[in-house]
Formats: sequence, C-alpha cells, structure tokens
Amino acid sequence: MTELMENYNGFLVPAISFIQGYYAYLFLLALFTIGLYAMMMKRNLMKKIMGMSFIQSATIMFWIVAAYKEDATVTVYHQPLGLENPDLYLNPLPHTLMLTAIVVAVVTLGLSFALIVAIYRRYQTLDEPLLLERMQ
Amino acid sequence: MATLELPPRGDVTAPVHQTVNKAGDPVAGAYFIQNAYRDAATPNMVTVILADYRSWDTLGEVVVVFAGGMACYFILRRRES
Amino acid sequence: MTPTRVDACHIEGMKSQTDSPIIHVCARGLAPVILIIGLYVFFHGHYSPGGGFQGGVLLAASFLLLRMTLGTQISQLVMPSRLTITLSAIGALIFAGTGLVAIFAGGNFLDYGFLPVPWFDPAYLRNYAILFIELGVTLTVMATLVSIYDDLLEA
Amino acid sequence: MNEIVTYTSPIPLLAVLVSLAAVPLIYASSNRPNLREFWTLAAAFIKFPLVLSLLPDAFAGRVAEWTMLEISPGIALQFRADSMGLFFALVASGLWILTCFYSIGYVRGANEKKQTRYFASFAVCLSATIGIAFSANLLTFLIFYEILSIATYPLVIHKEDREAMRSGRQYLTYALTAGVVLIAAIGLTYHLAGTMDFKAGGLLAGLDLDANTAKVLFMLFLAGVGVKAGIMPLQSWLPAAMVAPTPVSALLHAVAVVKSGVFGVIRVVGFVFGPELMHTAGLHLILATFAGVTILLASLIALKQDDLKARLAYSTVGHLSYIILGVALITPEGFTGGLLHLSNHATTKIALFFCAGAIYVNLHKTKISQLDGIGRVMPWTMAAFTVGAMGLSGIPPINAFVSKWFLCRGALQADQMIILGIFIVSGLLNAAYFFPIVHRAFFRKGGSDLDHHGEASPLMVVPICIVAALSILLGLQPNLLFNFFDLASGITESIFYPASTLVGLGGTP
Amino acid sequence: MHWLIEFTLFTVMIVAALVALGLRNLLAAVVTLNIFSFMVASTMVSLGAIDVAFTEAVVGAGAVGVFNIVAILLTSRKSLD
Amino acid sequence: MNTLQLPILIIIAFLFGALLIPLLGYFARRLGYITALIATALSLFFSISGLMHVLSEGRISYHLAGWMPPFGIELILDPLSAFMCVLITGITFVVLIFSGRMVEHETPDKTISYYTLTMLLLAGLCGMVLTGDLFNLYVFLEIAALAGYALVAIGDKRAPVAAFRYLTLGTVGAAFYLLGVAFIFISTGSLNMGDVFKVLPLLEDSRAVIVGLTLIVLGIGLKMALFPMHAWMPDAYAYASSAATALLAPIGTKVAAYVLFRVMFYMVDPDFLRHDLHIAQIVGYLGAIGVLWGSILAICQKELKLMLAYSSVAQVGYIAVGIGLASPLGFIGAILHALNHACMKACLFFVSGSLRFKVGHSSITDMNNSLRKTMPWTSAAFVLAAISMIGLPPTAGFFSKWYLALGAIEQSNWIFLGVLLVSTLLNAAYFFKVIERMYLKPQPRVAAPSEEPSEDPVQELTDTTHVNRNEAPASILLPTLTLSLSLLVLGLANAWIVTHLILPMIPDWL
Repeated sequence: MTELMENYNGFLVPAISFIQGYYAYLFLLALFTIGLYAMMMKRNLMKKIMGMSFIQSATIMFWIVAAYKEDATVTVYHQPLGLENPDLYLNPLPHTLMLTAIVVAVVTLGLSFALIVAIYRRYQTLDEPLLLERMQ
Repeated sequence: MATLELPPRGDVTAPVHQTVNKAGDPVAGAYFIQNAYRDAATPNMVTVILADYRSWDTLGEVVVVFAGGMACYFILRRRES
Repeated sequence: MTPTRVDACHIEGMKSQTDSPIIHVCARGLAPVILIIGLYVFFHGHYSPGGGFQGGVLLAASFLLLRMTLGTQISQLVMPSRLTITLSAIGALIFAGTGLVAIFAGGNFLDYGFLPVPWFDPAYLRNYAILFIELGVTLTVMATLVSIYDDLLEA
Repeated sequence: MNEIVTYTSPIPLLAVLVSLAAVPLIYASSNRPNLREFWTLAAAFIKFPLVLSLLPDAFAGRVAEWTMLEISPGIALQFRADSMGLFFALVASGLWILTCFYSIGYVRGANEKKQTRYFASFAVCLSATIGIAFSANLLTFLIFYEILSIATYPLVIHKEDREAMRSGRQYLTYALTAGVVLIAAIGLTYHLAGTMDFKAGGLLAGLDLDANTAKVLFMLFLAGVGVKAGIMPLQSWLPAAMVAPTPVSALLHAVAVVKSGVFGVIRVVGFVFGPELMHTAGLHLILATFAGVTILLASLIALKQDDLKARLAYSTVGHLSYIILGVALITPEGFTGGLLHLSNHATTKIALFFCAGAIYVNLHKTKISQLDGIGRVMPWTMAAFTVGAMGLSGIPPINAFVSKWFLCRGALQADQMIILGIFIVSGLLNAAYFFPIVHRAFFRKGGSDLDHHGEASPLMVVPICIVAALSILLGLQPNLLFNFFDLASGITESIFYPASTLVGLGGTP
Repeated sequence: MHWLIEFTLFTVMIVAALVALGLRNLLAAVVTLNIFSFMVASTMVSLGAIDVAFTEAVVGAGAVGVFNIVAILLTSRKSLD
Repeated sequence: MNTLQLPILIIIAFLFGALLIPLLGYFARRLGYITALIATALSLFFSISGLMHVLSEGRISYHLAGWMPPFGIELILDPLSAFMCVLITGITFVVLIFSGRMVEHETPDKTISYYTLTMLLLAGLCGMVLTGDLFNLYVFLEIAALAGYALVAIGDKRAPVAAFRYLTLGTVGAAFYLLGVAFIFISTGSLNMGDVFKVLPLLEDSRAVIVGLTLIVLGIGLKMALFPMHAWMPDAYAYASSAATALLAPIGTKVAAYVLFRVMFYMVDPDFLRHDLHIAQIVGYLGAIGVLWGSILAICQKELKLMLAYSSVAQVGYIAVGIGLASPLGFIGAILHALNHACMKACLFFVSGSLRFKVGHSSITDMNNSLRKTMPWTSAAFVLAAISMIGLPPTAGFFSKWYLALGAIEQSNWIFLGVLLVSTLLNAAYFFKVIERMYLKPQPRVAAPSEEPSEDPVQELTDTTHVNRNEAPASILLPTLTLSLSLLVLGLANAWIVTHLILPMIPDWL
C-alpha cells in the first residue's frame, strides 16, 4: 500500500500535472498535424480546405490556451474586482489578436470556395487526379 | 517537444501575464487590463484593444474582409456591373 | 464528370424561391429577429462579447437567410447585389476616414483623442469613436459576406 | 631615369569610348552603307591617334589616368595608360584601321547579311579591347573582358547556320565559364590583398602568400584568362570560332580576343603575382608546362588540318603559347621576347588571315588542297602570305624572327634547355605546315577554274600588302614607327626591377 | 477538475476533425465540420475567451457553414476520399 | 504635412486608393486606372521623401493611434524599410503604366476590381515592410496574400488551380508564421520586434524560441518560395495574366525576403543567429540548393513565363544565400540583388507580356527570328535584361553576385561561391536558348495559322526581310525600355547605392 502511495506521489502526480499543463498543446499539435496531413494527402480539394481550416483553428486555439490564467475571469471589467491586479482577468491581448485571425481565416476560406467554384466551372471535378488529367 | 519549454496551461507566472518583461519593459497584456477602462470608458477590454490600442490591426482586418470580397468578385463575376 | 441534372437543379434551386411553405414562413419570421440580434450585438459590443464583426456576420446571416429562402430575385429588394461592394468600401472608408481625420487634426493616424469633437472628455470620445468605427466594420463585414454569397451563386 | 608620374587625362577614356560612340551612329545609318562604313572608319582613325598621343608621355614616365566612377566601394572604374596597356592598345587599334578597309572589301565582296550588326559588334569589340588594355584594376579588366566575350558572340554566329550556332554556343560556354572562374579569382585576390590595382612587380608581391594558396589562385587566373589565350585543354573554341567571317578571325581571333587572353596572362604574371612570387611558389613551372605542351600539340594538330583557316587557328594557338612560354621564363629577355612576339605575331598572323579571306572571297576556296596554283592568280596576296609564313617560321628578315630570337635568349638565360628545344622544334613544325601551302600556291599547276579570276579587290589587297610590309619593316628595324622594342623592354624593366619603377627612356639597362 | 471538461471537448474536436476528413459525402462532412467548429467555440468558452468563442460560433455556424454548403451544392457532393 | 507622418502616408495612399476605386469606378471605368496611378505616385513621393528624411535625420518610429509601442502598434521607417518602400512603389509605378493597356487587353471587363486588388496588394506589402509588430505583419501579409491569390486566379485556363495551390500553401505558410509568433510571444511576452530583440538574449537557450523562429522562417520561406517550398510559384506566375505576373513577380517574393531580413537581423540576438542557431546557415544552404534547382528546371521549360518563374526560384535563392552568409557583404549582396532582381524580372515579364499582347503566345519553341524584325526594341530589352540576369558586367545583375561572391570568399564558404558561379552558367544556358531562338532560328516553312495573315504568303516564306514592324504600343514599350536601361544605370551606380543606401541599413553588430 505504501509502495503504491510512493509510486503515486513519485510518478503519477507529476504525470497528471504534466498532462494537465500540456495536454492542450499536444492536442493542438495533433490537430495541426491532421490538418497538414489532409492538405497533403487528401485528393479532394474540399478536403484540402477542411485541412486548412483545421490548421487555422489549431493555431488560433494555441494562442487562446496561452492567454488562459488559472482562477481568472473573463475580460470584461467587473466593478468588485477592481483593475489593479491583472492576475484577476484573463489576458485580453491574444483574444483580440485571434479575433482578427479568425476573420482572416474566414475570408481565406471564402476565397478558397470561390476558387473551387471557378475550378469546378472549368474542369467539372474537384478530385485532384481527374483535375490533373483534364489540365493536360 | 518544444512545447515543454512553454509555460503550462493556466500558469500565472508566464511571461505573457507579467507586468514587466525580463528586459524591464512593460508587457502589453497587463497594461490593457489595468488601463482599458480608464482610457476608453468601455468595460470590454477586448473591444478597446480591438478598436483603439490595436486599431491598425482591425483596420487591416477590415481591409482583409474587403479584399476577400473584392477577390471573389474578381474571380467569379463575369462582368462588372 | 459532366454536370448532372441534379447539380443543375441545385443551382437553379438556390437561386429561386423555395417551395416549402414552412421554410418560407420560418425564414421570413426569423430574418428580422436575427437582424435585431445583430444590431444588439453590434451596439452592445462595449459591454459584453460582441462588436462590429460579430454583428456584421449576424446581419449578413439574416440577409443570407432571405436570399436562400426567397431566392435571389426577391431578396434584391432587401439588399441589392450591386450595392454590396460599394457598401463594403464605404464601411472601410468610415474606419480609415476616421483615422485620416485624426491626422488632419494633428494626431497620429487613428488617434481618437485628437478627433475634432470638442464636447467629450477623451475617454468618452474614444468610447464613441470606437462605436463609430465598429459601424464601419459592421458594414464591411455584412456587405462582403453577402457579396461573396452572391458571387458564388453568380457562377 | 625618372619616377613614374600619373596625371589625369581623359584620353584613355576617349580611346575606349570612341568606337562605342560609333555604334548608335552605325545603327542609325544602317540603310546607307557608305555612311555607315564612314563611321566605322572615322572611329578607327580617331582611336589610333588618340592611343598614339599617349606614347610620348609613356616614354617620359608619365602615365595618363582617368577615374570614371566608383563601381564598388573602394574600387573605381579606372583607366590607366601604362606602357603595358599602351603596347597592346597600339597593336589592336593600329591593326583595326587596316581591318576596317579589309572588312569593307570583304563583306561587300562576300555579300554578307547583317552588315550593320557586323560593324556595330566590331566597334564594341574594339572598345572592349582597348578597355582591357587600359584598365587599371582587376575589376575594370573583368568588366571589359566580359563585354568582349559577349560582343564577339554575334560575330561568331554571323552566318546563322547550324554550324555557326554550334560554334557560338561552344564559344559562349568557354568564355562565360572563364569569366566566372575569373570572378572567383579576382574576388579571392581582393580578399587577400585588399586592393585590385595592377602594380608592376605584382600586387600580391609583398603579402607573404602561402604557396598552396598562390597555386590555387594562379590556377584560377590561368583558367580564367587561359581560355581566351587558348592554352591547351581550353583551346577548342578557337578553331570552332573560325566559322566567323575572315576579318573577324583575323582581328579578333588572331589579335584582339586571344591577345586579350595573353595580355591577361601577362598582367597576372607581371602585375598581380610578380616575378618573385612566381618563382617562390613555383608557378612559372606550371605555366611553362601548359604553354610548352600547347605549342607542340597545336603545331602537330595544325599539320593535319586541310582547312586553311583551321590550320591558321591552330597555328595561332601555338603562337599564343610562345608568348606565354616567354613570360613563364621569368627572365627579362624572355619577357621582352614574349611582348615583342605579341605585336609581331599580330601583324604576321593578320596578314595570313587576310590572305585566307581574300582567297575565300575571290575564289571561294577554303581547303588547302584546293590552292594549287593560285599564286599565279593572286600574286600579291600570296606573296604576303609567304612573308607571314616566313615570319612565323622564324626566318630572319621578318619581325617574328626578332621575337623568337629574344625568346630563345630568354630560355638560355633561364638555363631551360627543354624550353629552348621546344622553341626550335616548333619553329621547324611551323615551317612544315606553312611551306606546303606556299609550295602549292606557286609551284603547282592550278585547275582551269582559276582562269577567269584575278587579284582580289584593292580594298583587300592593299591592307594585306601593308601588313606584310609592316612585318618586314619591323623585322629589319624593331624600333621603327612605334618604338615597340623600347616599349617592351621598358615594361620588362618595370616588372623585373620594380625598385626603379620606371619606364625606360629607350634602351635596355 | 475543470480541465477534464476541456479534455473531453478537445477529444471530441479531434474526433470530429478525423470523421469530417473520412466522410465521402461532403455534405455530411460539412455538418461534422460544424460540430468541430462548435467544439472549438465551446473550448474557447471554457478557456474564458468569450469574444473569440462568440465569433467562432457565429462564423463556424453562420458564414463558413453557408459558404461551405453553397460551394458543395454548386460543385459536387461526392469526394474520392 | 508633418514629415513624421510619412510612414503611415505610404500605406494609406494605397489604402484609400483601394477603397476609392470601386466608388469612383462606379461613375467612370477609366477613373479606376487614374486613381491607381495617382495613389501609387503619391506613395512613391512619400517613400522617396521618407528615404531622404531617414538618411538625413535617422529612423522614424511611428506610434499608431498614439499608443506607445508595447501597447500600440509601431511602424518603423529605417533605411531598410524606406529603401524597400521606394523599391516597391517605384517598380509598381512602372508596372502600372505598363499594365494600362495590358489589363484592357486581358481582363477588359474586370479593370475596376483588378486595380482595387492591385492597390490592396501594395497596401499589404507596404504594411508588411513598415510594421514593427509581429502580429500586424501577419495581418498585412494576409491582405497582400489575398489580393495575390485573386490576381493569380485570372488568366490562363489553369490559373484557378494554380491560384488554389498558391492559396493553400500560402495559408499554411501564414499559419506557420502565426504559430511561430505565438511561440515567440509566449516566451517573451511581447509582439514588438524591438522588445523581442531586447528580451531574447535574456532567455538563455530556450527551445521554444528556437522552434518559434524556425516556424517563422518556415512560414516566410513558403511565402518567399525558398527551395523546398517553392512548389506554388512557377505555376502561379506562369498561368496568371501578364499584368498580374509583372506586378507580383518582382516584388512579392522580395517582401517576404525582407521579412526574413527583419526577423533575422533586427529581431534576433546576433549571438543566437551566429552560434546557437544555425537557421541563417540553413536558409543559406536551402537558397543555394534552390539556385541550382530553379536554374536547372528553368532550362527544361518550353514556355517563357514558366522559365522566368523558375528562374525566380533561383533568384530568391541568391537572396537566401546572402542571408545565410550573415555578414555585411552578404547583406549588401542580398539587398542589392533584391533591387536588381525586381528590375530585371519586371523587365523580363514585361517582355513576355508584350509578346503575348502582340504575338499571342510566349512559347519558346515557337519563337523565331521574325521577332527581331517585328519587335526589335522589345527583343533588345530582353537581351539586356537577360545579360543582367546571367550576371555579366557592367549590368546590375553582376554586382549583386559580385558582393555575394566576395562575402562567400570572406567567410571561406566555397560551396556558396561554387553555387554562385555555376548558377551564372546555368542562367546563361537558359537565357541564351531564348536569345538564340529570338534572333537566329529561321522562320518555319509554313507560316503558323495563328500569326497575323500576311498579304502574300509566298513572299513571307522566301524572304524574311519584309516582315513589317509590329512593335508593342508605347505605353507597354516605354516601361520595358526604361527598366532595361535602368539595369545599366543601376550597375554603374551600384557603388553609390551601396555606400549611401545599403551601408546605413546594416545593423551595427553585423
């Protein structure tokens, strides 16, 4: 029993705190990789766009995770909390930046849809092998 | 693996959350929290940063939106009306 | 793969009015509500989450709803296609113009403290200036999203 | 004996620019051949006196200099008419006048296309050559060297047929590769020495260079300038480039371009490395090996050629290496001999090429085996050919004998019996490949097709005779006209005895 | 144990992403993509970024969803992979 | 107006141009072009006066919205960015004059949106150049990128596919960049480049920073078409319309390269760059491979625009080599090459555009010596630009290579030296191929049906001297000639440029 406790203290606690601290980064890394994989390997242009949006989401989430503080509240001024202690509020800067980044991402997606429509109009397909064949 | 050198999630002692950085200069995030309401009489700090402190970014964002619209217009419209 | 008849039907279907009365009625009822929510989000951006961009997307959503259900022809009356690009340029001009006014008033670009509106103290001047430029953001985002939709259907 | 004084004078610049200025005029009057050729002649007649006017100053130890603009921080586009440059410029610009007349006769006689482009390129080439001669530092040298490479290209491909294009490609490949290697060499020199100005006695002389570095650097330089000088593994462009019209072969591929390469070698040996460094690092042996092998192989190959111009081309390859071998001896006599051979070979070889061109225009013959009996049809031309052949074989009254004599003395001075042997053997080989032609021309009976032909047009024959006469005159009295001999010995002196740093006022020490 | 909720959301997010990529019917994939987008927004709420979450929700469900569907209807609904 | 406002004026001239064109174009289509010209001319004026101001009185740090740098966004007008702005606006001005007729010819019903996108592209590029804030750079990068994707998408039939590839890769690049900025931001707590420069030395050997920088370089490398990430570029440039290519090719990649400069030499601690981190060297070696690879692929191309696009891959490699040298000479070489290459590439794409305008195609295999008769000036401009691309003195192209070569020698980096020299030969191989065809290849026996019909086909077969002159119109020809002559001027004036413009930008520590 004591052995188990020692084991718990010596290994599990650090492990759990490690997971608690870094799981978000690791998930996002995975998401980023999934996105890259989709963009490189998927043959349908629509799927490529999905991969692109995964990459963008992963990047955006990365910033948001970085802005998180334990035991802090949202970024709206709350009278009782006052303004003196910045640790009471989340960091608003990454939030702002990501707002912009999301907009950029949306517009990029919109443009890519426009391109897809233009491509389909010319080649009647969105699958890359067929597309390359018809481009010759 | 590089993520291991980043501060863990929710770490209050991360450089981003300090009031001064290692070189002794003020850090933007803490300044915004402390002064946003004072500077623009607006409780939502994100709005203040978005539209005042970093309004140039937001103008850029608006221009991106405009550019996106213009780009779709350029690509898809057959003829300008 | 040549365009099948099904695809052609889709395109036609998206441009014309929907046949289903339920969708018709729901959309007609929902669109103004979304519009109001959009306006609320835009105006309430100072105090809660929201602001120009989100408001603009909601406004655009209401117009898009109309376009999807009522067809492109009728919804032109609400938001004409040829105005969209102009509107989005005007929105961006409102934003950039505010900045330019600040330059002419002797400040740096976008420095709202220098705007020539004498009867506000600086903090409130900034407050209202923020609202004003958010108006530009809203216009641009709304108009652009509608414009992109129109362009996609134009094809 | 007085110190060298430099003074600012725009004459070197003008000498470079005058033919360049003729280019737009030539293009502007492309529809009126007479006016166009007048511009060419005018440029030639202005250029030569300009160069000549610098000569007295050079003998007085005054060197004209003109700094145009800074072309890279600390390095200027600078012209300096020192005696070495003047020597080369005199040869090139002097022979240009004759070539001008000859060209006019040739292109009209052969009914060449694109005459405007031909004359324009020619003028640019001359500018570049004079620029090479007068450049005061390595970068200026490089610039004009590359301009020369490019400007010659249109002349090589003049015929625009498949063979011409192939030769043009080959020529460009060699020339550009050389230029590239030269860039590396010059950059390295600049890095090592911190300067690029040519200095009699070597700009690297006082640097205490590591022998291996010096060898690598020298090999780079050799590859760079050696291509134009036709040193043996790099020579194959030269025979190929003989598809160009004959005046081009004559002036450019016997004088201007190839001599620029040789001039470059001399600059490198005498003004970049200096005799001392050449000795201590053993560089002269490398140079001598290459040059010696080239002389023998080129002469042997020339023996086998049936095409007249190809034979002349290989003979050129061999004779260029004569000059280089003389320089490689690093003895005053050898150096003087090399320099003299630079000018002497120019006059004799140009005579030979002129003859080949005249034969082609007049009789449309290019093969040696077809030349039976033409001595009777074209006596003046073939007489001049004989003079040139005698000169290059080293037979006394002709000027090339003088330089060969000095070269041999140089070999003796350096105690290099092998080199002496090379000179003698190759002299015999020269005779072996030239005299059969003379023999065919005068002592064999020609075919009936020669009956209706006479001598070539006077525009061609007169220049031929003038060059031939010049060869003889210079052989009898090397110091006649332009004091080539004094100039050469002055240069030698300035390189080998840099302490006195002066140009001799006539006469060896 | 607040972070366990986030952990779950993240897991669903990744699963939704993988499913969206795997579906051959693009319309179904788009719906899955909306789930993904909703998960992202929820995670953002959980991390306290309400402004961003709002935007992501509006955009993911509204603009991008509409565009996605329009684009698919205008082109082809099937995908090779 | 106050000279201290210059940095912002450079950008907003374009910005207002972009916003006004759709409004004014509503009234008269011609107004769009005129507005674009005026905006560019204004911006050029502001850039030049900015450059003069910077050289005489030092850098300007412009605080947008009046907030101090860590809080607000900072624009930096120092010699480097001012130089870049002059380059961008100057080249664009020439390109706009050129594209007046081209756009009318190629996309006649889309001129308004074309010029709007042009202005947006330039606003984005100038914003990228001037900004001192890492995130702001991302925003402007996206503006420029979006406009770029759209401009590429119209042209050849294959253009949308090329644009789509450009878009996906460009977006990935931007995402990489943003992720890298996140790493830097999280480690240092600041987005301002000056702040980051101060803090980075204090973070000893932080792997997060290294990863962040690597990601940034990766992202920018994608935008810049650095060697393994160049896949989008050739197609995008080759299939876009001539006017768009002429606009994008000279400056698009240069600005990305400039960002690399900023990040490498102005944001990162010098010791970091030299010893701990081999990013600069890696960039240099990638560039070196790109030089060879791009040149070799360019030799294989049969279409002039495609060949030029591949040669751009190679030329970007030179700039990367200059960065990799991380020495003053490398710096000079890279910046000078950015300038030279912008002029050369613009000129060459002008030529390919004029060919398409007049002949209808720019296929190398179909070229023949009728070109030197029909379009003598255009051909001459091509030859001059080609000579400069090959890098023969006294044209501009030689000198950038010269400085790079000197830099390589100084550092005893023989690989770089070898690459530089070999690439000269490769360049010569593909450019002389074109020149040879342009001037020497005889016309085909049977006149191609696409050529303009001649009155007497028999005569055309037998006699090539009677081809009528059919030169491009003056508004296309003049910019081409101006640029080709400017190559000579730039070559001869390079010492002046180096001492007066480039030397002041080299950071002290280099």
